[in-house]
Parts: sequence; structure tokens; C-alpha cells
Amino acid sequence: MEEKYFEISAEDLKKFVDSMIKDNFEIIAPMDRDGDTFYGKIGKFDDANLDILLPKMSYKEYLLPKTETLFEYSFSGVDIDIKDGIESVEGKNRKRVIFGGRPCDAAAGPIMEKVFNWGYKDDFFNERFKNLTIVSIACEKPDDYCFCAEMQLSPESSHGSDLLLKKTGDKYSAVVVNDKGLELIASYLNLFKEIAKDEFPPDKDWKKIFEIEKAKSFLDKNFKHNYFQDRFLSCIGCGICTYTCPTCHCFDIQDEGDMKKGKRIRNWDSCQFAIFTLHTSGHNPRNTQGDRYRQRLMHKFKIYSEKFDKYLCVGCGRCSRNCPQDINIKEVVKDLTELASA
Amino acid sequence: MANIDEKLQKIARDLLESKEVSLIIGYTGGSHPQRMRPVFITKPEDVGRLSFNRHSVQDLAVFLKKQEVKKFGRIGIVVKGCDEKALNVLMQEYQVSRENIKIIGVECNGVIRQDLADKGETDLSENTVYDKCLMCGEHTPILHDYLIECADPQISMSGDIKPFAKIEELDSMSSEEKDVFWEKEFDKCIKCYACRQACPLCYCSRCIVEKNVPQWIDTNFGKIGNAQWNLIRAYHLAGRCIGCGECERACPVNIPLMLINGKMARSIHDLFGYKSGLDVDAKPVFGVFSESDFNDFIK
Amino acid sequence: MSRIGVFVCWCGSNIAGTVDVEKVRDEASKIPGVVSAVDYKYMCSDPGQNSLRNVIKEKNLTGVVLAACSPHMHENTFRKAAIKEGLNPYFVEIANIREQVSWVHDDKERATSKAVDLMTMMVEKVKRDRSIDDVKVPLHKKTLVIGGGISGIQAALDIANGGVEVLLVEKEPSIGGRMIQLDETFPTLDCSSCIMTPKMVEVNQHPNIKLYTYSEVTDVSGYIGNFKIKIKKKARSVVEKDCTGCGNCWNVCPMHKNVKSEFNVNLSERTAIYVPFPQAVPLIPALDRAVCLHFKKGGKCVKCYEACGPKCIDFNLQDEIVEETVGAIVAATGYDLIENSLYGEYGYGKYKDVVSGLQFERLLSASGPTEGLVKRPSDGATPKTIVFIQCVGSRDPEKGVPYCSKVCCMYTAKHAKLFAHKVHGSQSYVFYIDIRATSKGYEEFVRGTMEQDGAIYLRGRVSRIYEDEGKLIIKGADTLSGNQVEIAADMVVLATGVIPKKGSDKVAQMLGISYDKYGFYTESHPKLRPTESSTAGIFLAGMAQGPRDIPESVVSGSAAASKILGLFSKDEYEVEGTIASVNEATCVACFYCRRVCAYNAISGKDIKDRSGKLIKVVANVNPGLCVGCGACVNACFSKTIDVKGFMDDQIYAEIRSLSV
Amino acid sequence: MEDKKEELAKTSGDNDPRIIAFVCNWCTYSGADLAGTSRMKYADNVRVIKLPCSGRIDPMFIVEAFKKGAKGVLISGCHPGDCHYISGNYHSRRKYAIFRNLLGFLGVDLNRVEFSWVSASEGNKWVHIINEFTDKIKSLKNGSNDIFKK
Repeated sequence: MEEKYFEISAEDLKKFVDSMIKDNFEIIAPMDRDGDTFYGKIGKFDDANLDILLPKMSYKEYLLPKTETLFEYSFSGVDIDIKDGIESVEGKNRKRVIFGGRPCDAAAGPIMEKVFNWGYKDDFFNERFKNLTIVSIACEKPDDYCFCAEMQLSPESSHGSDLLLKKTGDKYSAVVVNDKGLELIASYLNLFKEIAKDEFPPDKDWKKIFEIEKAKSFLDKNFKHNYFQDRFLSCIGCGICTYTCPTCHCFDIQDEGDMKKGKRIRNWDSCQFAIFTLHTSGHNPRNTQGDRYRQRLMHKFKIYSEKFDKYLCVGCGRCSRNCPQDINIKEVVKDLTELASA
Repeated sequence: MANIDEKLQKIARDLLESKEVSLIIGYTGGSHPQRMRPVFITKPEDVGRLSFNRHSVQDLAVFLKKQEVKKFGRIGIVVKGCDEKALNVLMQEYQVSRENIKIIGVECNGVIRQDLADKGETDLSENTVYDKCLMCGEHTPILHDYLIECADPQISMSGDIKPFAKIEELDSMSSEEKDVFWEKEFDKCIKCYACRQACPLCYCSRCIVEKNVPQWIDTNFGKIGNAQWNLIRAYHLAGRCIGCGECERACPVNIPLMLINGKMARSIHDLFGYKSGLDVDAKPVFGVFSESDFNDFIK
Repeated sequence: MSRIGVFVCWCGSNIAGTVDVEKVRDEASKIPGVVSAVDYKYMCSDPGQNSLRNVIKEKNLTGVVLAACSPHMHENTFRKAAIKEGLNPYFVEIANIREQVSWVHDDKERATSKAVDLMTMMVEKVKRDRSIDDVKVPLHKKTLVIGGGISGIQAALDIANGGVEVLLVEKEPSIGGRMIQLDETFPTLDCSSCIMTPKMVEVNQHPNIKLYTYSEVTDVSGYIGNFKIKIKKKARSVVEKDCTGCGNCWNVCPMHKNVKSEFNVNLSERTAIYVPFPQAVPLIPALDRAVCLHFKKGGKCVKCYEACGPKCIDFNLQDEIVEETVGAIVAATGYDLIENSLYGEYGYGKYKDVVSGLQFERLLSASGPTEGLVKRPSDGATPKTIVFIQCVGSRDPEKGVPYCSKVCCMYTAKHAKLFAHKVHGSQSYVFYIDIRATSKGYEEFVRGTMEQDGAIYLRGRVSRIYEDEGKLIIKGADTLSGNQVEIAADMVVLATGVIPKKGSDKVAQMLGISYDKYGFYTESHPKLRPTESSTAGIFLAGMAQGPRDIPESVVSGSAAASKILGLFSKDEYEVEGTIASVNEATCVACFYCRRVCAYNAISGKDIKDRSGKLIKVVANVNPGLCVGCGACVNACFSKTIDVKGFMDDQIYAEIRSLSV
Repeated sequence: MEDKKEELAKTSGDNDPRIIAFVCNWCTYSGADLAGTSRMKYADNVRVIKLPCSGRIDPMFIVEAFKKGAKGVLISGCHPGDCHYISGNYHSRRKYAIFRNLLGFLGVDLNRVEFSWVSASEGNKWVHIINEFTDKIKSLKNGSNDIFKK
């Protein structure tokens, strides 16, 4: 579908969201909680905080829940009864909208989609992704941790969004990227005013401070470089970077239950945990935190891009903001590019 | 401030040059002026990076549990009073030996809460520091080989702010109310275990949550799994936690972990008269008993 | 895959009357892993056991669950039956459906459902049982006895007579302990040294006893059957093998006025080179270097060396460390008296004629400083009136100890009696709280002191003693008459209570045995294991354990000896295999396990790589000492230690198998 | 949703609550046996899990029992001073005291957790404790919906 352009006043945007809620949409938006902002289900437009640059966590959990039941089982004597978890994927028959997310978060969706459809098609992910409509708002002022421009995106990118809003004064310009976006506003078209493409505010020229390809070229050749061991002595392996990351998608499969019944679940996991690669023998191929952080860099900036032609990073900077030891990935990637030139 | 940094750097240079230590763990400037980050210095010529100020929030003792750090053998470490208590517990529990460690103590009158600092806060006052700073009894590290005096004035207390007042508030609630409170808090948990990793005293090489025969703690992120994790974390730190608050600072979803830790510390003190981290020669509270221990709850 | 057999016992109608045993059996057969489920009238009967054995054999069972009576009744019976079929006995578990179901509940349906639950729990437990081998520890058949008092001597002689080698270690230059200091003994008034000396000589001459006097045990490691010990022989300055005990050395020693005799409790003096008493065993002097002029004045005085015929005095002798390995240890370290100076109101130390009970023993003794004549220490006059005060320090939680010292009532009665016999026309007064005279002949003995020997017993406390015109004025209360009494006496004897020997706590720490808050060694069980310490292979005797008199001390020495002889009657010591084990891969050596272990069973173990470089230290369980209580498991944060037979996964399986 | 309601209805006003008791082998288990040999009667809601010593009874067992659906958990061992293993009960007592405070702080109704010392001779005490605890559990408001209750 060709992109369509609209305009909507701030007041009508509120009406738009409140109407969707009335119409039984589940709206996930940035909300204030405990002095910070997180994505959460809002009960009305005013619950949302659209002024914040980025919620503390991404909305990854709406694509890949923290815990997901793959199937449940129960015994009666020696007979086993199994119930497929796909039946109860929440949001399956319900329209869910991520509203007010940022372009970086939106860009994460299509990146994740690739890995969950690489060979094996993951019904759980696909079912959720299919039922999710993403309405993003472009950033006006990224902060020092942001590097989406370096990651081939921009604070105004519509990549991954179904509908992208840009604030201009007291109104919003909107670009409908695809049918899903169009479908969403179809019932509320009275609130939107269609405009021509050239009336839509053009993207600014966002400056980059490094070339990501250069970092990759370093990673290509320097697996054993001392940089990794020295630089990440300060990493405590907490995994916050991976858990707050919109694109990190590793999970662990576990069985939980007792002698009568149980379920197989998959939980978020993190390559930053020592146990992640620990072998039964006691050997650990990624034995140091340096090895493990290198793995994260390798996966994001080399391995994934070689396989899927996309970097596994949208430059949101959450891993840096949230790191208790202030490891700043933007600095790290910049280091890599400098090491490549050295 | 420069004075402190110079002293720090001189001590570090001397220690490294004389080969008394092969690594200095200290602070250096971070992502922005209100953030500090850990730094690892191995060469005398790098000591210029060392610095300390009211944003030095991390408890660097956490690094002593890392195998990669232990390999350095003799280590110099910059500690505030609260952080040093962690060293004492690590020594009590045979994780660190005194002769392998040079303690560079820094007097401290409080550090600014990181969430405020990230928003630009630079003032040191009762409104900007952590609760632990308001209750601090160890502005000067208990054990130290070197001591650097404090650059900041003592915080004046208006009396309006009562640290950890929430503990008393919770204590006065009914169990239903408490349950509602904690269910909401634990629901946020994403089980990243950052609280564990950030804790200088969570040094097990295989945490109990990673033990699966039997599965002590549910792996799921649901109500019971999250509650179990938060419960066992607090239980395993009861009588050991020295209140550095690193778990709560690390928590990406802002669970008030220090409420639980603080409650446990109070209970331990009330019941057994013990405060952890104050005496490196003391026997840990769960390593001993008294015949006259509290028995009223047992029929 | 498990192949479990479930056997549901009717116990006649004891179980079957309240529990639907067929239903239990049917439910058992539905559990995955159960290959056989039967019910039988009496499983413990011979036919019952045979059917159990048959099923084990026929179905090649990997585990057995008996839903029957309490495991305390027949667990062993069924385990033995399993062994006969080659099944490890720890693969037998009991669901207690009699004592804890059929006998305590009435509702048949509900009792049955509980019985099914208990049976199911045990099936899940037995699925997770591991084969456990009992631990066999080789025994080094040699015994160390610490303390050469009467109980240590008794233990040493009994063990030696049983054919086992004994090392008897005594701190003082002579054995004999406290008993040899006593005059006559209650209630028979036989003379202490008359009955003690032959035993001491027997010890010295016994081919199976190696005597170390003037020696101390300085280090103990290892465990039952295999204790490595170090004995420090303090430099005696006398070559023992050459000494004849002639006495020339001490007779010429110039230091005969300055050193108080420990043996006579400071009532006389001894020389620098000395034997504590004439009947000492061995009769070899020791040179007290702390007071000897040779050592204090740079080698000038050599009088003893000159007087010594065989020239066996050697000022250059050094402390010597002897290393030995023993299989068992007796701790008989004895007692001291409570410090009398705690009782200022009695004037001990202030008035020379206020003495302790032990001092009075020396004043009565024919071998004592007064050669058995009762004389006042102050002026040597014969006292006509003596006031005895009981419970000095004992039963006094405020200033002394809360416990009763047990021997004071009797020795005071003895003192009063002997005083009456030795000084005719004399008068004794005894202040007491209660009279405790409970052994054979004791009550009669005390009665005799009162009725035949005329001692006046006053129930009450003394409040104050002071001196007035050569007399001691004792002010006290007679609570029976309600009167204040005032007695002018020539002497006062304090019946001082007993406390553990100074330094016995250090010995306990070295041995790894526990002691109570007073320092008395605690027995493994106060009733059923009164001889054993908390550590396997270490036994207790005498006053080190608590106040007791001579017969009891002798009994305890013999008891320890019989335990050791019993232990050594086999070549190996067998320990139940249900002990703790450590996962060395995950242990971080915080040693909380060691802190809570009451049996000293946990120590550190170095893990080294192939080149011998230390990788890490881990906790290590000594199978000879571990009893499998599991306190360590509870203390372990990472659940790196577990106890066989009650593993964590078994407990969890039991919980998870329940229907709720 | 309907199923859940039905389930709730089934568990509400619980007249047949399950109680899991963790007991030591030497004192309390023998005490319970004595109740049996003396033919005393008591509530049949309890399921006993035998361990060597109260020193072995990890407070985390309480949580597992709750998770399994037990309404009440009892821990019982030898009286202070009587521990067959010298000091297991003393060490555990410290842990229980703190763990209990922790449970209470996190909103668990402490009526659901009981501790006792029952000796081998106290069959009657065992009976009394089980009966009393069972009655107490039955009387608990079902609305109490603490973190370890499904």
C-alpha cells in the first residue's frame, strides 16, 4: 500500500485513543509509575505520558512475554493429557495497540520477526505480532544515549510502525504506513484530515557520530582482542541491558509442575548470565564477563546482520541508561570504530 | 574535590609502583557529569583517571566476587563507609582475605540518588541522597589502610524526612494490605536478577534459583515465581545485608528492595542484637545461636 | 525407569479396620513407576517378608514402599529383608499408615485418602532414593587419656587391662589429680592416698600405658579411629630415665621459702626443683624454670646439679613434641575451685584462718603441712571451734554459679567429723542451705556427724565475718529458729564449689567437643549417651563433665573405657551412610555449614589443578564424624550440600506428590 | 473465567484444608507415633513429612507447601536442649524467627504457619496442636489472598 498522510489535532488524538478504548481496544502506552515511565495498559488517554523520551523498558513483552506457556499437561494415572498453549495466547482475539511508542521501539518488531520466522515459524510470536498495531510518535529531541541514526534509523523513522505521528505545534501529522494502520483509523476517520505528502513535515538531517559498518569490520577480525576483557571488567552480568533491550530475544525453556500436572514454559533469558552457556561438564565457553559482553556485541553488530541483513540494535540506548555500572554502549561501539581505524 | 582526586591518585600510584597491588578498583567520570562509573587501573600511568565525588554511588566491593577480578591477586579498592561493611562480611565469610586487599577508605557524607542525578541534580541535601545516607553510622570506613577525608559538608536534617518510613507504614498494615502492596511490586519483576548481580554479598557461583533438582524457585515470571525469588533473595541476605542499596538502585523496574532488606536488618537487630558488617571478627548471626533466643512464636 | 513395589499391610484389623487397604493398593498401582501393588495381612510376619522378597526378585524391583506401621517399628526388618535380595536397604521406605492414620482417625474414607497420600509421597521419595553404602572407618587401636586424676587413671587402667595401648597425658609433674590431695574420703573414711597410690603405681608400671607427665596435648586433628595428636613434653630439666628420685636435688635447692606449694594449696612452700608430694608418680622432680635461680640469675646456681648423683639434671633440655595417632580419646581434665575472693564478706585472703575446703583437706592430711594435726594457719594453735559454711559459690547465680557442686555437703560433714575425731572437745557449726546426701551411706554419714560427732547444723546464710581479739566472729541467720546467731570461732572453712579446670575450654576447642556455659563438657545425650562427647570417638570422664564424687568419677572413667574397648572390638567403625555430601563444583566455601555443624564434621579441602596449583577451597564432609542431621543443608545458601536419604529433591517430591 | 469462579467457589470456606507438617524424626515424629499407640484421635487434615532433625527443615519448605496448595504449614522438632543432634533446633529457631517475620512483612497471613516443640512423650501435645491448628486454618477468612496462595 502506498503511504497516506493525515493531520490530527491534539484534542482529536485524545478522542481517537479514548474511542478506541471504548471500542474494546487494549491500548498500551507509556505510563508513569514509581517516578519512572513504563509501557502499560491505559484506561484513558490521560493515563499516558507522551512527553517522556523513552519508557524505561521497551514493549518487547507484548511480542515475547516474560513467561509464555507452550503447553500444559496433566496426568491421570499413567495417561497424559496435553493442552496446546497457542489456544490461550492473550490478544489473539483482541485488538491491541501500542500507542505513543518511539520509532526505535517500533523498528524492533520487524527485526524480531525475522528470527522468529527463520526456518521454524514461531506461532506464538506471529500470533501476537499479527494482532498488534503500532502507533508511534517521532522524537523531537533524542538524548545523549540515543544512537538510532547511527543504527540506520532516525528519531523520525516510520520503520516498523503502522502509523507514525509527528508533533508540529499543537497538532500531529500522521503517516499511515500500511493497511494495518489504515484499518485502525478507518472507524475514526472523522478525526483525521488527509493531507498531501508534501504537507507532511520532512525528516531533519540527523548527525551520526560513528559508522556502524566500521564497528562491524573490527568485530569481523578481532574476536580475541584484549579490549573485551579489559573494558568489561566493570560488567557485573546483571542482564539489565538484555532485558530492557527491545531486540534481545533469547529465551529459556523450562518445565514446571508437580506429580499431577504441569506446563512447559519459555522465559526471558540473557546471554549475560554465566549459566547461559555453562555446560554440564562445568566447562563454560564464555567463561568471563568479557566473553559474554563480546557475545552481545557480536550478536548485535555482526552475526545477526550477516544472517538477516539488519543489525540487532535500534540505538535506543536503554542498555546504557539502565546499566548500574554505567557501561555506555554508544561509547563502546564508538571505541570499536576507533579501534578499527587504529 | 581536586584535592581528593589527587590524594586518591597518589595512593594508587604508590600502591601500583611498589607492586603492593596489581589492580586498583575506583571511580572515574561516567556518561555525564552527574554519573560516575567503576574503573580498573593496573598501570601507574593511568591513575589520573581516578576520581571520587558525591555521585560515586556504586559499591565497588561487588567486583571482588568476580573471578576475572580475583585473578589479580592483591587488589586496592576505593570504598565508602557503607561499601566497606560489605568487605567485612566478605571477610567474615572467607570470600576475601585481609592481606590481599588494600582498603582506600573515603569519608562520605552521602551520595546523590542516581535517578535525580540523571535529571541533573548536583545538590547534596536530605532530599537528594539515599535513605541509607540519612541513617549512615559509618561515614568513615570501619577498616581502612588509607583514609581520605570528606569534601562534602554533613547533611543537615530538618527532621521532616524519616528514612525508611515505609517500613513502619507496612508494619502497621493488615496482611491483606501488605499482600496487595507486594503483589503489585513483585508483579513488576522481570527476573533479570540484577539485584543479585549488583549485590556484593550474593557471591554464590550457582545461585539457588539456578538449581533445578529440585527446582527451589519457580522459573516463571508469574506471581508465585516472582514472590519466591524476592523472598529467597531477602532471606539469604538477612543478617548479612549491609544496606548499600545496590540491589534497589540496579532494579530496572524500581521494586523497593531496601524496604525488605531494611525490615530484615531491623528484625535481626531486634531479635539477636546483631548488625552486619560492623565487626569483621564477629560470628555471623546464622552461624551461631543462643539457648535463650526468641522462642515466643513456637508452641 | 523405576520399578517400585508397594506393599500395603493390614496389620490384622489394626490398619484394615480403618483404612481401605485395597483402595490404597489400587491407587498405588496407578502411579507411574509402580510395577507391583499388593496387600497382605501381616507384612512383618515371615510369610509377609517372604512375599516381599519374592516380589523384589521376580519383578526386579528398584524400590519398595511399605504402607504399614511406623518406620520406628519395622523399617529395619524390611531393610534387612531387602538386603537378602540384593537391594540396597535405603531403597525401602515406609508410609506410616498405622500410628499416624488408622489408629488416630475414625472416618474410613478420609483415613483411606490420607493413607493414599502418605503412600504416594513415599513412592515419589523412593523413586529418588540413591544407593547408600555405609561408611567404614579403620580404627587405630590406641587411646589418648587427657588428665591423670582418678577418672583418667581409672579409664587408662581399664583400657590398658583390656589390651589396648594408652597414652596418659598429665599437665602436672605427677599424676593423682585432686583425689590425691584429699585426706580421708566420705562416707567410709578410707584414706585417699592409701587407695589412690597403688593405682598410680599400677599406671606407671603398666606395659600398655605410656605416661606423659608435665605434658600437654597441643593439637588434635582427624576423626574417630584416626586422630592425629601432638603432645608437648615440657622441658623438665631432668633426664627421666636416669633419675632415681633420691631427693638430693630438692634438698639442696635454695629456693625453699618463696614458692607456694600448689599441692598444699598455698599452705606450705616448695622448692624450684620439686616433686609435688612424696608419693608422686613418677617420682621424678621437675624444675620450675620460672622461679629457678639458675634461669633467673644467668646460670650461676647449679646446686642441684652438683648434688645429683647420676647427673641427670640438664638445664638445656627443651620442650619436646611427640606425635601420635590414636583411635579414641578420653577427656578427663578435672576441676578447680571457685575463687573464694568473690566472697569478701567471708574474709578469705584477709583472715588467714578462713580457709577453703581443699585447704582444710591438707590441714587434715598426715602428708600435709601440719602432718595431720589441725592447726590454725595464723598462729599454729589448735582450733577449738570451727564454723563451716556450705554453698560458697554454688547455687548462687548472682556471684557464683547456679548449679549445686554436689560434693560439698558431704565433704563438710566429713570435715566436721574428722575435726571432732582429731580435736577432742571441739565444736563444729555448719551453715547450710539444704543437705544433699543421696548416695549409698551418705545420709547416715551426715546424721553421724550431727548426732555422734555433735556438729551443730544451722540452716541459713552467713552475712559477715570479722576478727575480734584473736577470734573470728561469724554473724549469720538460723532460719529454722528465726534467730540471728553470732559465733566466735577459731577457724572458718568455706565449702567452696567446683568449676571446670582452667583451660579446659581450650582443650574442648582443640578436641572439637562442645561445652556448656559453665565450661563443663556436654555429653552427646544427657540420658542415653552420657559418656560420649558430641564428637565421635571422644569420650568424657570425671568432673570435667560436671560435679561428681569419687565413685561417680570412677564409674565414668570405666564407662568411657568400656565404650572404647567396645569400639575397638572391631577392626572398622561403621557409620550409617546417610551423611552429608558436598557438590564441589558449586561450593564457594562460605563455611556456614561448618559453623552450624555440631560434630566438627566439616573442614576445608583444597582443589588443585594437575600442576598442583590451588584452584579453590571447598567444604568437605568427614564421614567418620557426620551423623546426617542436615543442619548444614539448611545453612547452605546455594544448596550445594545435601544429606543422603533426605535429599532436597526427595522432600520436594514428597510435597509435590500430595493431592491438595 | 467461569471455570475460575467455580474453582474459587470450591476452595472458598475451606472445610477440608490441607496441612503439611515437617517434623523431626526423633521427637515430634515419635510423639505423633505415641499419639497413635495411645489411640488418641485428631484431625485428619495433616500430612507429615519426616526429616532427621528440625535443623534439616529449611524455611523454604513452607513456601513449597503453600505453593502446592497447603493452607497451613507446621514445623515441629525437639524441645530446646533436647535435640538429638545437639543444636539443630537452635540453629533453625533463629532462621524460623526471621523467616516468619519476612513472610509476615510480605503479606502472608502468619496464622497459616505454626511452629512447635513436641517431644517423643508428648502425644497429647501433638494431638492438641494439630486439632487447634486445623480449627484455626478452617476459621481463616478465605479472602486472605496472599502471595503463595493460588
